[in-house]
Amino acid sequence: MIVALLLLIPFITALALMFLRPTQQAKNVALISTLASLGVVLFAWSAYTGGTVIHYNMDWVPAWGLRFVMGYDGVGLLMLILTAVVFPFIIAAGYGEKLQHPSLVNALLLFTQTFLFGVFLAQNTLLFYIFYELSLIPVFFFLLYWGGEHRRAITVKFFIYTLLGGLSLLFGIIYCLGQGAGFNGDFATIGALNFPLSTQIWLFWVLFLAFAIKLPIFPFHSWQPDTYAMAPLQGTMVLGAVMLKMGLYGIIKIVLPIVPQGVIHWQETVIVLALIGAIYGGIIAFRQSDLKRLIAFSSLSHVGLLCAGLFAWNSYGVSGSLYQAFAHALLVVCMLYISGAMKERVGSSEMGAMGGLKLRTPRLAALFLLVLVNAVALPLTQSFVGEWLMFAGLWQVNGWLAFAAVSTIVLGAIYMLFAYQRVMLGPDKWALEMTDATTRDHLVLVPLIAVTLFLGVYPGPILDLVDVPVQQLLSSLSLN
Amino acid sequence: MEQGIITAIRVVPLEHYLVLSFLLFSIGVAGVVFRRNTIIILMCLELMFNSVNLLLTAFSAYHSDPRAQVFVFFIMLVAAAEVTVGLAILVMMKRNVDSVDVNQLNRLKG
Amino acid sequence: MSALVLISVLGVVLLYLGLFGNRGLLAPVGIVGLLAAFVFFAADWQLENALFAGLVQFDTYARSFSMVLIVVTVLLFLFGIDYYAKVRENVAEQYALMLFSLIGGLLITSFSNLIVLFLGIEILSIPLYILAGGKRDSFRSGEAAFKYFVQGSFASGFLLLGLALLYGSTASFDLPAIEAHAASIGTGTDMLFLLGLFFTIAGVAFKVAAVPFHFWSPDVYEGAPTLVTAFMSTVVKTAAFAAFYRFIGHMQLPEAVHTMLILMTVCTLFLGNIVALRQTQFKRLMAYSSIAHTGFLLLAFLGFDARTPDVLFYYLGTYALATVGLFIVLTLAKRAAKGDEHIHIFRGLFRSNPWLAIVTMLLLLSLAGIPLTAGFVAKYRVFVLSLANGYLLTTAFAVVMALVGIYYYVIVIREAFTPGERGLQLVVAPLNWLVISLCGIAVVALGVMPGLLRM
Amino acid sequence: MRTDLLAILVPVLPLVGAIILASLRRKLSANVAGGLATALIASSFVASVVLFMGFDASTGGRTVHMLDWINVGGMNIPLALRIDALSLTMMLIVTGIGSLIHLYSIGYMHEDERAPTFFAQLNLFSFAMLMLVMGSNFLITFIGWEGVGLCSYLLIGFWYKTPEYNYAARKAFVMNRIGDVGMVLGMVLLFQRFGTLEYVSIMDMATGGMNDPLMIAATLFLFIGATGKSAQLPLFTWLPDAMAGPTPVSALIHAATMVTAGIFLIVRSSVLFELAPFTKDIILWVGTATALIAASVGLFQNDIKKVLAYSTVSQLGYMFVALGMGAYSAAMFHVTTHAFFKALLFLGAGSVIHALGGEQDIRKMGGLKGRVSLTLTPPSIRMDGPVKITYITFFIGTIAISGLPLMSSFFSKDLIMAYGFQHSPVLFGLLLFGALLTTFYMFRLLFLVFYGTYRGKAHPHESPLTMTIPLMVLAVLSVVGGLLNLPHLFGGHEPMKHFLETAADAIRYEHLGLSATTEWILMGITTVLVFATIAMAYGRFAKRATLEGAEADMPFFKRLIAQRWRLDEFYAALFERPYGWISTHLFTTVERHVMVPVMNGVGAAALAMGGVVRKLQTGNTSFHLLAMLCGMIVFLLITLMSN
Repeated sequence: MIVALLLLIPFITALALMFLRPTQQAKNVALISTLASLGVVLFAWSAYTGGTVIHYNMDWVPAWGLRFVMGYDGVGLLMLILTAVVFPFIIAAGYGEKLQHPSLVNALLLFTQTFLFGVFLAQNTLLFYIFYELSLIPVFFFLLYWGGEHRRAITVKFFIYTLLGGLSLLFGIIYCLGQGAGFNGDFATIGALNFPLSTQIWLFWVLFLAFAIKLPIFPFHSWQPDTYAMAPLQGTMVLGAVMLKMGLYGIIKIVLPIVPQGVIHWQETVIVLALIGAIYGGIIAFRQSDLKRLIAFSSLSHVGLLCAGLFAWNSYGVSGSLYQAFAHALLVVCMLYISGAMKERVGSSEMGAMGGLKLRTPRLAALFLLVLVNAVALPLTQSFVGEWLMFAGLWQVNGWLAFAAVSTIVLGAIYMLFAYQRVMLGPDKWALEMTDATTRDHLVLVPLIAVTLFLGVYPGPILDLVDVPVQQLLSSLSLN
Repeated sequence: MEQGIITAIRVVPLEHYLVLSFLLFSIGVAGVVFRRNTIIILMCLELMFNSVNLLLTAFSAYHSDPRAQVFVFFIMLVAAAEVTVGLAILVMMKRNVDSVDVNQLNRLKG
Repeated sequence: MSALVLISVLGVVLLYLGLFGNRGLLAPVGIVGLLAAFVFFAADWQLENALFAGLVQFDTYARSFSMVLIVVTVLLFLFGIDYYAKVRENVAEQYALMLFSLIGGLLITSFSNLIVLFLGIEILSIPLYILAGGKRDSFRSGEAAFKYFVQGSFASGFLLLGLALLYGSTASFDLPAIEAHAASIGTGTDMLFLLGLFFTIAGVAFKVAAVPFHFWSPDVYEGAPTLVTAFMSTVVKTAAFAAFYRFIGHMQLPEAVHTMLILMTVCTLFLGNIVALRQTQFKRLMAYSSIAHTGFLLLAFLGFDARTPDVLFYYLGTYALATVGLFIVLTLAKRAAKGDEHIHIFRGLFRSNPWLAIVTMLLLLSLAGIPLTAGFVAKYRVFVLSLANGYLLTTAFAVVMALVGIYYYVIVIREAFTPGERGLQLVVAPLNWLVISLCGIAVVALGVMPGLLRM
Repeated sequence: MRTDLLAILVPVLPLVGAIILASLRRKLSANVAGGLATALIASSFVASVVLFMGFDASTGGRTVHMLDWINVGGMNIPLALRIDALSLTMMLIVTGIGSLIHLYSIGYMHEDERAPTFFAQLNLFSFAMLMLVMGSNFLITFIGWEGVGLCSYLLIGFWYKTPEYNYAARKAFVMNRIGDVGMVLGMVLLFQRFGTLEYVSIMDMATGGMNDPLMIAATLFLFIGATGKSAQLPLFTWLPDAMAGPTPVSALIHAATMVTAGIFLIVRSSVLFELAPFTKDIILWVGTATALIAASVGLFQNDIKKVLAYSTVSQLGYMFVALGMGAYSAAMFHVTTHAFFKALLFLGAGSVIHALGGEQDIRKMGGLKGRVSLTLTPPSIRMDGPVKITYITFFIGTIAISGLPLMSSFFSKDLIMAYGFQHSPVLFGLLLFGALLTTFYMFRLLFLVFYGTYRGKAHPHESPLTMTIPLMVLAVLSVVGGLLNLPHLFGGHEPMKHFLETAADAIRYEHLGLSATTEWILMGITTVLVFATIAMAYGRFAKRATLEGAEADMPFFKRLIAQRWRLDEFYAALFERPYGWISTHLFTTVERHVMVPVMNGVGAAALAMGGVVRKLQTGNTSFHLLAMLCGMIVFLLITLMSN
């Protein structure tokens, strides 16, 4: 029931928007729909008692190994919550954007949400893959049609690059399906696969590539900054807040179970790459003049940390990484929203065109500051909990890696504070007339900030959610 | 099929038929590939077909099995049909480029 | 039997209709006749009836492919009504020739004797030579016809040689006998047989436009009238593949031939996709993409096992559907663009005809093999097959090529959805709408419920 | 439990204040806001006092558990407070001096339109600082640790229109962050080692091997954190710049409380440091170096607040020296007295600046004390200076810091120096030298500001009561502060030491083994030299009407010192500029010319390949036939070969 609702609410709304084109009401409709799904997810959360909840388990085309299995466990639920929480705000952010064909925009966003739900609900590798690719399609059109300059080239580049990973994932999945060994593609039976190390060593990259690109981690990131900078605000939000979490989820659900030895074999390599990315992005972000590009690189930095934490592959690292994933989603939405709000007022997201705006928009400045506090992961904000856990996890792997990881807190402080200064502080250079934070701004930012702070002081709810599954995952794998 | 002919055919060892028809076939192929005059190309195609006919006949004689010869007739039929079509196309080509050079027609490429 | 006769007669009838100049009836009659034939096939579904003293064997395999061929032809006829609306003369002949060619197709999907294979291929081809030259006043059309003819007969020459050699080594034209012989050889070598096999395969490979026998297809596709191109890339391709598999499917091939097939697959995949990257003429693009798809189908050949025919059937069926739809869209766009075939003619389609653009997108995505379209399932099944039979690297290569393929389809989609620009206003006749939307819906439906299309 | 509730109230009250003020910052007037803020912090002072009264040292302390914070996969870190001698001491200092400074700020900030924001941040700071000192485990301390860092950032950059101030603020935060890396790693390491971060449990578990490398590493990491927060070498350059903030901020954050967090942290985990003598030595010498370098710089500063800033750094150096010698109580003692007199001095300076309408350059001051005449009948001191109270209190502060006999610093600093002598006479010498430098520049400051003739333009006026009352209170404290830990020599029995023992075991083992005579002698030497120094300073500066010229015509070494040993330039050249350069070029070069091109290159290569291969399709029939034939032959050969 829950599964059906989650898939149908956004999907049907999207179809309705596409056919009826209620230009005026589009945003409201979409907002209501997302809130509805949020309600459903929260209900699911309240009803969740642990373990894996399977709602559908049926053959699709048995002869061809296609199965339709849907449900969720703690991790999946976390991702569902994340998606459901973030989307209303993404829709709301649309109120500030003056995009043409609002009904189409929101329809596309809702399609994306549908497929994202699908990804996090799928309990079968192939089903996962299908939704994984599908979620790309609406985003592709969104970026193509409403993106900034060079959109045609960048969008295709982004699409193809992501699909490169996707196809390699497909290849890996099919390979596993071909192995028999009681593996019918379901996550439940994934443990049956027990490849020899030699296989795992190459199969790891075949499977991991997709997620490495999606996240992205260091050498595979070059699609990301341009795409983030070019994409329309909401598109960037979807990409940065939710879509890259698919990568994380996929690693946990597919890579770790299928090729555990492979993961151990490549663990340090991946962590090193991820941390290189974290530092690389952190350093580059410092001198970026475009707010959105800066956010892109900062996101690169954060994600590098996420990936490293995940591959620490112990309970602290993994749960920390998952928790941080949640934090990062909210953070990205907040930061992008602020960049959007700034663009609304200044007319561009170039920080050169800003400065001294605190004088004009003190409220907005205060909100920005609160977001910043979360971004640099000060204690009692959500990010700190995640980062602390990841540091603890990484240390168990290797002290130097932990050192590298921790050093990012300095980089983060450097670029965030510099950005804040360039936007808000200093003399009021331009003396632009502008309105302070509107009700909408408050409605979007305050709840998000409240959540981040609350979960920073009391992370229990989320941590409990992931704790058990992570323990099970690790124990089950350490057996292999 | 009359025994006499078969024996007559079988006087020559099969290999010879093979070689001969291969030669004929190769000549046909060479003609098709290297000549530029369409009419000659048509003739060379015929040559290819007929070399195969020869081969088939020989085989049928050695297998003492008439089906191959039936097939030969079919092939002749088909060849005839092809040539008709071919000539028609040739006429059209002549009309279009006023030449029977194969390589006159090369607007479609890449 | 009845179906074959019916269709042949139908052809003649159409010719007479053309003679007495009531062109309005042509397509309807043809469609009715074909549907009747379809019913005949559907009627005696299960039973295995051998025709012409066992030269032709209408088993499930043959019958399912035949039905697909007929359905696709019906779709093309439906499209033809609008397509030939302007044309004054020789319309009846065009329809009739398509029917005759179809018969050839039916024969080679069902042959169990190599003579029939040869005849079928010729019956399939000769009308096509004429059809390709259908536009008498068009230079390109003529060139296409010519090239197709020359290269086609050249290839059938080799086909014949192959058949002859096979006969020489097995003393029979009957498929079972030949398969038996192949089995009897086992690991040993029989030069004649090997050569025969090789040349026969070469001859058939020409029909499916596998590298290096592909040279005709881009030129012919581009030159021939669009409807004929559509016919070639759907009916002919399907029939040829059906024949191809029928020929080698149950034969225990010598290793050498296997190696050759792998080589052929790789080359086809590579050339088709790579060159398609650089195509700007839509029809030519489709030609190369069809070569690329040939590659994927050959990949399915490599792993012979029980699933292969079904996979081929699904792949070809869905491919045909998507292609027909796209060629119709192309025709409309081309008309609006005064005969231009450059992919720019799709620019801004979304602004001018949103729904058409969306269907086009679906069809292209299906060809590209994006999930929830039939194309994805088709590719997926091919990969499953080849991986299950252990062609790891070949499949990996194919996957990379699939990515390349996605690129050039996406480029077309990008044209259609390029923002800001209002494209040409396409006028879509109701019948065309019917066909296009049928294709679109089918492609998605078969992607969501792949079980629907199986033999 | 009442005490628990009280304990929780102590930090929560200022937090509430911060939230209220922040949200109503546009509604409230400066005075209301100030009043509210002061009331709240004062009430948590009262609460602390109550707790202190009700505290039974013999129990060693109690832990107040608020809620589970991070609890996952075997890691359980609660939000809990620790009430024991150490935290109580710090709480009293923080809330006590905090209240005074809040009160002072009412007067100091009453003209600033963003006063409510100021008080909100000041309250927030108090909350963070209290969390820091009250935390029951490292991570809670770290909450406060980062919190104070944030507030310090906000308050330094309070007047955000001036780019330099923002730069100073950022500098402070980033340098603290660099320290925090050490802090975090230290915590992670300790967690690895002990599986918990609770101070109590760790201190119990931490036993056994001296100089266990892991322990050395952990302590070093913590010390790095401390150097950041407490402005020690090499991370102290942010503190002088931090004077950009409003003076009360400098007094509270950058003199009395925040900068002592490092010392607090080390005393907190003193047991660990006892196990790592290696680290202690490092601390000792870093402290000494800092003390001397900072003091030397202080000699040539012309900004009244900068002088005080450097003196703060140098005093902190003394505290670290004490820590390095394991004289934890001495360190805490000096922390306390330093809090008194340094706050006093800063507030005094603030009052002066206020009096002169924002003038901070001592070259533009002088003669502020006016004429002082002494009458015997009736015995009284008559002064006609504009800023009497300020003068007197500042004077007291100066002699207090210089350690004139019976002043607070006389006890605290001499204690440290005594330990120093016990450690090695050389160290004593260095410390003594530092002390004399302190005396010299402090009196230089005093004389230049209040003596001689007035060199400025503005019309001085005494500050309002809200500002002067704190001055007087602090003045008293600075005088009597020594009593808190009166040594046996003077008939005391070091109450503070014995009180702190209950919280930090390590203190039990510290012992000053000098004979009474030695101590007397040391004191004697010190006192004599101090007076000599004062005389010297008097001779040089008291009568001055003008000052020595610019740095330019100084001898090299002198100039080097005057230019703060050129440390800022050094760091700028070594870190800041390269970092910017790297940041730019990573983007323009690596990202733009390697990463992206490589990605695009693959696609381009494919396209190029297509361009080549398509050449095969010449459209020339003969060629096609030939190609077909050749292809076929190739295939045939391959087939035959593989057969």
